[in-house]
Amino acid sequence: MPEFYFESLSAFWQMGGYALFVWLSFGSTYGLLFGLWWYSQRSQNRILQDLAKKQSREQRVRAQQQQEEEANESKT
Amino acid sequence: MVMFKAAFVREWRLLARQKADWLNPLMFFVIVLTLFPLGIGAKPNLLAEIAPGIIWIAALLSVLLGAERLFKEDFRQGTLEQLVAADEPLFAYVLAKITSSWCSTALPLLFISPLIALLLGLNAAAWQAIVLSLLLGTPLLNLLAALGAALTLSADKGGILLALLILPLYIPLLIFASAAVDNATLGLDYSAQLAVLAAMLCLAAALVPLAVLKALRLNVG
Amino acid sequence: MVMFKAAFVREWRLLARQKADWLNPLMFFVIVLTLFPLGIGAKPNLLAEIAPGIIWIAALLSVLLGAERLFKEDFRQGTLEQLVAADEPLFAYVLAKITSSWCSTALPLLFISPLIALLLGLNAAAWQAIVLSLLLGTPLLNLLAALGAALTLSADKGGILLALLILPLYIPLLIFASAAVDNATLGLDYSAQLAVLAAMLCLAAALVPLAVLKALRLNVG
Amino acid sequence: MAVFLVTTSLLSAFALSCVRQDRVLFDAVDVTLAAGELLHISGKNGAGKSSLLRILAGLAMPDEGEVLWCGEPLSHRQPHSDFAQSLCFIGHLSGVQPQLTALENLEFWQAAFQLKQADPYAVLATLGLAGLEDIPCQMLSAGQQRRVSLARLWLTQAKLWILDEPFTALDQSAIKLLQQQFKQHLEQGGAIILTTHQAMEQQFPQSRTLELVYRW
Amino acid sequence: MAVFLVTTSLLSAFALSCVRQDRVLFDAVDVTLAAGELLHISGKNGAGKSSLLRILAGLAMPDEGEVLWCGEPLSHRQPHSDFAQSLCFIGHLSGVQPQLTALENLEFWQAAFQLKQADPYAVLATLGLAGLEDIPCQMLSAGQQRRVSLARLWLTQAKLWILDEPFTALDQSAIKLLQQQFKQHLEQGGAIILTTHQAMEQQFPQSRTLELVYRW
Amino acid sequence: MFKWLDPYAKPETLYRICGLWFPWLMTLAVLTLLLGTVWGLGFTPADYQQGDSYRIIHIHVPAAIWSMGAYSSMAIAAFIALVWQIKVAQWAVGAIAPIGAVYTLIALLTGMAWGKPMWGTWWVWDARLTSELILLFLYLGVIALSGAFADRQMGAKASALLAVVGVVNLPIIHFSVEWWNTLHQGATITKFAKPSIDPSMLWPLLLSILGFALLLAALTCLRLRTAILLNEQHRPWVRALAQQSDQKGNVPQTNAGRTV
Ligand code: HEM
Ligand SMILES: Nc1ncnc2c1ncn2[C@@H]1O[C@H](COP(=O)(O)OP(=O)(O)OP(=O)(O)O)[C@@H](O)[C@H]1O
Ligand SMILES: Nc1ncnc2c1ncn2[C@@H]1O[C@H](COP(=O)(O)OP(=O)(O)OP(=O)(O)O)[C@@H](O)[C@H]1O
Ligand SMILES: [Mg+2]
Ligand SMILES: [Mg+2]
Repeated sequence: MPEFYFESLSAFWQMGGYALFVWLSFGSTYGLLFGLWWYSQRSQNRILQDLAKKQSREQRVRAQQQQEEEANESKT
Repeated sequence: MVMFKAAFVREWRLLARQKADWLNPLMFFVIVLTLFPLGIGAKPNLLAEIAPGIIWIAALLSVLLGAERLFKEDFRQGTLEQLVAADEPLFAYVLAKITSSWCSTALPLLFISPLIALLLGLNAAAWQAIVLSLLLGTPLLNLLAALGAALTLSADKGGILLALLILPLYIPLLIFASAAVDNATLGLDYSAQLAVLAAMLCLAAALVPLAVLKALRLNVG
Repeated sequence: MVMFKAAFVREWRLLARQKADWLNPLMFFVIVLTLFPLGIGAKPNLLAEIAPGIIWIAALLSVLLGAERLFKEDFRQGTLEQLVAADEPLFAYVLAKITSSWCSTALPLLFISPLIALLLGLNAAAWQAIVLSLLLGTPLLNLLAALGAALTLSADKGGILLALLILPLYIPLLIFASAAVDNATLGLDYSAQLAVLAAMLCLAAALVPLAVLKALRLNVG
Repeated sequence: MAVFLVTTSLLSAFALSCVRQDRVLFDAVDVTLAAGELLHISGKNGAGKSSLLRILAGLAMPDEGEVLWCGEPLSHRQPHSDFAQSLCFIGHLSGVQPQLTALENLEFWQAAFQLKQADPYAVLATLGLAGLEDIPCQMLSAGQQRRVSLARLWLTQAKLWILDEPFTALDQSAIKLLQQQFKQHLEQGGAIILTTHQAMEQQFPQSRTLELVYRW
Repeated sequence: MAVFLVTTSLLSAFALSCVRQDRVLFDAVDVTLAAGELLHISGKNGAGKSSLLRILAGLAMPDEGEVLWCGEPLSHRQPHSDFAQSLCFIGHLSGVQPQLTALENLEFWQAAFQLKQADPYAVLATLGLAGLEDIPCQMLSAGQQRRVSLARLWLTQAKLWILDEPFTALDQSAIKLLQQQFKQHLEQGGAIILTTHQAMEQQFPQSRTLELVYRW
Repeated sequence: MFKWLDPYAKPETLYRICGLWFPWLMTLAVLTLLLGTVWGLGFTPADYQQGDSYRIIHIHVPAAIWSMGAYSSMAIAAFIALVWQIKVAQWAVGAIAPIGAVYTLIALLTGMAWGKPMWGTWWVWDARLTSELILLFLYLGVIALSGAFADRQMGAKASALLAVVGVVNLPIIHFSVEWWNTLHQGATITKFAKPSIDPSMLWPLLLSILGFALLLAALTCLRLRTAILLNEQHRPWVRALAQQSDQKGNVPQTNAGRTV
């Protein structure tokens, strides 16, 4: 079992003087990965909802068309 | 004013139709910049020396590539002739076109300028000069491009003729703008160059829209 | 073959319709070249150093500016869908388009190359290298531009998207061609680079027309 | 007497002639149009109908003659004149931006041509475009695009409509709808000038035909 | 039995369906067309007529179903097959290059579509374009441009014509002319598929109508 | 020959399979990545030359490797789509491209952050760096093209074609850049120092590489599911799915409903 390499937690944060670079890379990496996952997940969640909305719109249009046809028929 | 807003919103929508579209000018700019090290050689001091020229040439290109289409589509679809017939909205429409084309081609360059400075190895002072000169110079560039686009509207000759019309007008701008950045790299004062740029911009802003209007009327009639 | 000739004649007529049109790419090329000394500063040794890169970037630009219109008009007017429906003439049509666009944008550059060498202070050996590399490289450039134009045909996004697609593909060409000219300036042998250019050209000539065909069919369908 | 004529008519034109490519298309054409009138300009292909419409709309200048709006010559008019605001011109080209949706196109026209601020959804539904309001127009069929363009006629407050072949690409039901709209506009004191190669089914009370002869 | 059907008909299609923008335009449409037949596809704006024509012309793939030419499926066809050579397709767009003259356009089509090497002047004169042969087409009127495009029908040797609203912008005399040409083509054993919103005056002996219903 | 693959090319089946795999792949990916990161950051000794900055290797190298891996899998999908006209493969191109682009971006950013302490500059025009940058451009080109069309299917087809063309060009770009750099620049920068890696450093690196691969697979599944739904929305099975989600009350019922 490997051991914790740094003497202290603050030494760990300092990364032997390379804190900026190390944390910058790790931060941006996980930030980007998380963002990608979040974006993909969100679009996956939304799509079914959007489809449902679209279907209800379709029904509205159908209803209106029927109304119009009926109105036309009663005219003639 | 209502018309300006409506026309601006319309342009904006056209741009925003695909979400990733506003990224395109940025990417284009970065790619063009990478062409130079690849073509010329990657010696850092050489790169820094030619950087001002390169940036301004890349800016010119991204404006040029977009300019041809500025009024073309509206001309083809008949929107333009309807606007000319209605007369009043035309001026606001032209202003909105120019403004939005500046926002979409030149503004992104400002945002990406730190990255450019990094890639070409420029210091902070030079970066500042780049931002300032871009801010003053690119509107002028867009004005000239709009004029060229309006003049060549019904000629149907494509981008090359347009480029020929604009490039000579563009040369003074190039000289002063790159001199400003050059001076900044050397740590010299460059406010004189900026003042000249500002003066040219004011002149163009007053005259060019009217000329564009005239050119559009001519091409539709 | 008949079709190739007919399509070529058609392109040629379109070009010749405006008599000054074939001059435009030349003038564009010269103006872009003059922009560099103006933007960068006219130190002769600096200019000679960046000359190979600049020439190739200017060549790229003049091809790029013309590329967007390559198939657009025929797409808009419906000629292209009729050709796709007829199937057989399509290949000859694509070849004629690429050939004629090479003749109109790149061939003039060869004629003007002595002038370029003069402007940029290059010697005879470098001039020879420029001519040879243009001869081998520009057809490749036109092939790539045609591919980009065909891919973005119905996208209607203008030159910037097209440029984004072509530029990365263009980088190997830029590297080898400017290296050839570079070597020539230094008095070194550059046959290796020319051989690579020739190989790339062969590969592209075999594959790109097919890809263009596919892209056109896609965009019409 | 000429003055008297002018004051009663909305639009009038005297002795118009038009030369295109060194060919005289028409010569000494007079047009008068009063409120409530529909003028149908007919003629063969190439007779010069579209050219005449463009002259009447102030888009092109006649080679000879003069167009008067409420008695005032168009050529002398001030910028932003009354004429431009009283005109709704739709030519061969529909003016629909293909990448924008029907709604967005309408919104732009509302600002540009000072249309009524009515509910655009309702107008589009009248035209049978319900459910297609937010699809880029390039994805609509030819006739549907034409319908979008004509939606303007349901919103405009302009008195004079100049329409070049408005029925192209429309199906029979849309043509009927459009003619009803024409009738309503005429009843409200508007005036219409149009060209079409199709027979007009509807009877308009005050309709006249001006025949342009195709001349070589 | 299906085999029998296939062999007698020039073009046939089974169970075609087309989806545009996630909307089913039509579904399970069957088409058969024998030599000498005219098929008129009718329907409201946006019903899917043009989409169907593009599928039948091999320009688009149906989402389901199959188009057969002389019994052979189009999707499996070899490049440069018999089908493409037997087809003359003219869509909503006319295919006229506006900067070239009518003659130059015709010349290009003669090579591209293997038209007859007849005298182009004579054909253009038939279409009422005498004297306008060497003017750039952008300077012709809308109807004249359409005539130039249709001139192909006087020269083509293709058996199957697919025409999308060929009568747009044409005046009555040109429509009559065109219908005569249709008749002649049908008599010679050709076949025509077309759409139009205008009534067909001429009576064709073997004409059928396929009605597409506009579905939301 | 590939008949056994047919059922997997059926969108509905693939949708279900991706749905089954996704949770497992994702959990595994998160676990391996976490383990690899913690191990690499805290439990390995520092490099004797580079100090603690070398720890960036645990994300830089996996991202760089899989940025290329993603491109090859995308190109394979594109090839299948073009040759066999399989729609699912077409959609897979669009699903993988953004993941590949993000991996490439990560390789670039971490490389830059590593280069600053090691080479003293954020960026040099080195062969490897340049070709990675061009790879990013290729990805962005594919993404931009796929979004540039009003017709979604056309965008998918066009970007598949571009991906295939790009893969032909990728080796050419790679070698030309390599060659260009050695010509213009001598060995002014120390080439990538290749310390013979100590096993204690190797294991977390391998774990991270595995983690990035798993994540690539998991995200592809997720995005492919979305793409399938989007493109098959007129099919009965998707409509049924949408209605189910509707009944769950996810969607506010509005009569005006003019926003979709
Ligand atoms: C922006 C800067 C950088 C970029 C774009 C970049 C890109 C790459 C690429 C593409 C690989 C290839 C992986 C493979 O071939 O399998 C790689 C591997 C590697 N990089 Fe970087 N790199 C950058 C900076 C650095 C720096 C500064 C260092 C260290 C000083 C470094 C160390 C390594 C190591 C050790 C490998 C693995 C070597 C191997 O397996 O061949 N990189 N990098
Ligand atoms: N832009 C132009 N430049 C030069 N001449 C033109 C132009 N447009 C039309 N013409 C000429 O003017 C004549 C009349 O054209 P116009 O468009 O007015 O006809 P039209 O009556 O509208 O015909 P159509 O019924 O076909 O629309 C044409 O024969 C053509 O030769
Ligand atoms: N390029 C396209 N992309 C996506 N959808 C389209 C496209 N073209 C048409 N559609 C859709 O398909 C439907 C049918 O279009 P199509 O052009 O086939 O109609 P049409 O019957 O020819 O109508 P018209 O009589 O107006 O010509 C339209 O309602 C439209 O929504
Ligand atoms: Mg007309
Ligand atoms: Mg149609």
